[in-house]
Amino acid sequence: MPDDFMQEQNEINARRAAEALVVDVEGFEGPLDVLLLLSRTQKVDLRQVSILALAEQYLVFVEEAKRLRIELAADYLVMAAWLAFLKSRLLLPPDPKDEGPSGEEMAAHLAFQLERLEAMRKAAARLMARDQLGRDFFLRGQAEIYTRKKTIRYEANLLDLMQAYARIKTKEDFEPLHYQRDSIFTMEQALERMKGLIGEAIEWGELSQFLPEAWRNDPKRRRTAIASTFAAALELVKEGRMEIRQYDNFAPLQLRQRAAP
Amino acid sequence: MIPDENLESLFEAPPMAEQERMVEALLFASSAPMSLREIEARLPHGCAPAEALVHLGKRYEGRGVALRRIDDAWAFRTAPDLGFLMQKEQVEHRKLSRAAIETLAIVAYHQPVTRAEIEEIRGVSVSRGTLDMLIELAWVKLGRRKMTPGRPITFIVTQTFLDHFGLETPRDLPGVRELRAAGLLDNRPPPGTLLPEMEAEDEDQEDMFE
Amino acid sequence: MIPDENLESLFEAPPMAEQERMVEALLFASSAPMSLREIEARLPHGCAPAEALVHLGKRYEGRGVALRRIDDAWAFRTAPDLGFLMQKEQVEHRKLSRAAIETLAIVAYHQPVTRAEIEEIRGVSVSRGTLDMLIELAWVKLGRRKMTPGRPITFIVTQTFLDHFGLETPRDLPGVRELRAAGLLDNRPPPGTLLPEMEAEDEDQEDMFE
Repeated sequence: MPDDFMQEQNEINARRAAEALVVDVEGFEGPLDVLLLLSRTQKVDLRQVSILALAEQYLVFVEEAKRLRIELAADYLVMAAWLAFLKSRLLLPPDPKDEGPSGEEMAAHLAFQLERLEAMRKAAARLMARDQLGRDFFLRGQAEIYTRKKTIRYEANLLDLMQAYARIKTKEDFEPLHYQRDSIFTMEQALERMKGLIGEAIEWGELSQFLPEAWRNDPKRRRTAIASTFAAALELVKEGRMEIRQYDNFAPLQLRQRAAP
Repeated sequence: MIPDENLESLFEAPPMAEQERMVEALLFASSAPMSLREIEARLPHGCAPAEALVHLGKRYEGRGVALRRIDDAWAFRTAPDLGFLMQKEQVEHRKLSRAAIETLAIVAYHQPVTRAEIEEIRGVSVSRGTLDMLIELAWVKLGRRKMTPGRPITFIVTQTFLDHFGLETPRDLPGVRELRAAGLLDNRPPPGTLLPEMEAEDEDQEDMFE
Repeated sequence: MIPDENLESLFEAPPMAEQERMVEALLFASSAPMSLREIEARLPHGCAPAEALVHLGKRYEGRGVALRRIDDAWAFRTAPDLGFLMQKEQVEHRKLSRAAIETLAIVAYHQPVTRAEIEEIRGVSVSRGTLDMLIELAWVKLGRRKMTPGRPITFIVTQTFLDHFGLETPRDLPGVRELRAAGLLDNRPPPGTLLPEMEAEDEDQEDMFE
């Protein structure tokens, strides 16, 4: 009987160990943290870690999480997609027409990120291990508070006085501020408009092309139209109905319909 | 023999120089003077704080800090002859709060004026503290009672007020029209601040002086 | 001759031994570190506190209380090896979360650092509460804005942080030299993104640690 019990216990332990990584997803501080832990299983210097092997391990981790129906945060999935892409780059011969960074460059950067995160973890631990004020060393317990002889002098001049009075006497001259709502293109209006337009936006088109005709020229009207159209576009991206891209800082934003999956 | 000696030394009190350091640190960090018994309770077993205190007292003789006995307890205190360094005379200039300057202006322009009248003009209630403070500054004083029901007290400005603001009489105060002509009204406050609810809040939260 | 000498001494700085006593008293009396300028402001005219501090530091070497430098300020603190005596003075430290500790370390080693850079290093977004809490502890404060698009705010560590961890300057952070030499404090952008502004800013960071 004890043997059976032991065996059972071993099986449980084995299963737990296998699931620990996945089940403990709550305890992870993001995908890099998972990668760092996975890299330890390779038992090599972080500088020599096999990024390809790591990418595979991570993809298994995500698959396993899916199988166990564990909801992974979006950034875990983004990392999985990126690693799958990296894996294909590392495995396939480089395409000479491709201008993007090579698989090796991308892998080297990931290795650097992991090494840097590991270094910061260690640095944090060393920092916290230092002697700390109030725990290992102490400040003067009975500071002799400086006796301050404080004389307060109040200041006000005639101008202050007159302006204060004028402020009171001219209250009726002021009107509360009202926004002039007529030159605001609301987010609701923009969303309504964009929903009508996305059907035609098969090719990439700049944000400015989506502005209503009447709102394109006057700078004030144009500004509000851009803001609400952009917000509406983000909403549609969130709903998975549009795609948005920007090539560089301050480059024009481009939008298009998202092809049905 | 050697293990025995080692064992004994585990229970031996630290050397006197070390005990002195310990008492020094303890008294420095303590938030109140410590009695001999309290010191002893904190030191390793077998220490002789009374002796350590004698050494410590000698070490601080003539320094900027002195070991002092207060009743039956001990503490560090800065040397009495250096007390002047710890003191600092400060003259703080403070601007009158908006509530105070407005109240003062109303008293000046409308005197003699009752509290109810001030409130009506400002559109918000006037806290007791505001008038008290102006009276304490000797810029406002009590005037005669008004011959209306309830015989409310009135407020007027003082000679000190006139001196401070360089006026001969309250009649020298310029009128609103002149203020506007002089361009003094162009500096309009942001419109939001004029909503009466906000001002009422203002007065509650604001300290007398800002 | 005698009256003359007396008159002169009225305007002469006190002798160095006396200045040392004065600085000793001032720093003993204050629980917060005092900058050289603050000390100077309290001393009589013509004093040289920097020199007095050197003498004072030597005098307290090996004592139960030590003179410590924190950035450009000075304070007396008990010797760390006597912490065990001070259980009563120990203050309950809120246990920091792993995220908070890591964020703190990143700010300390990479300062001035933006929120985006912290996130890039940790590979996870920084929750609002984390930085807020470090700021509330007065360990982290806002630095200058970065000269990159959007002019993001940067974070740096404070004097309180240095005081808490017994550091003279950020250069004294454990292992900072090795980390820098290994390139692990570099702000290396992902391949394919070239941000020349970021590189320029890096020089600032180097200044901090050089």
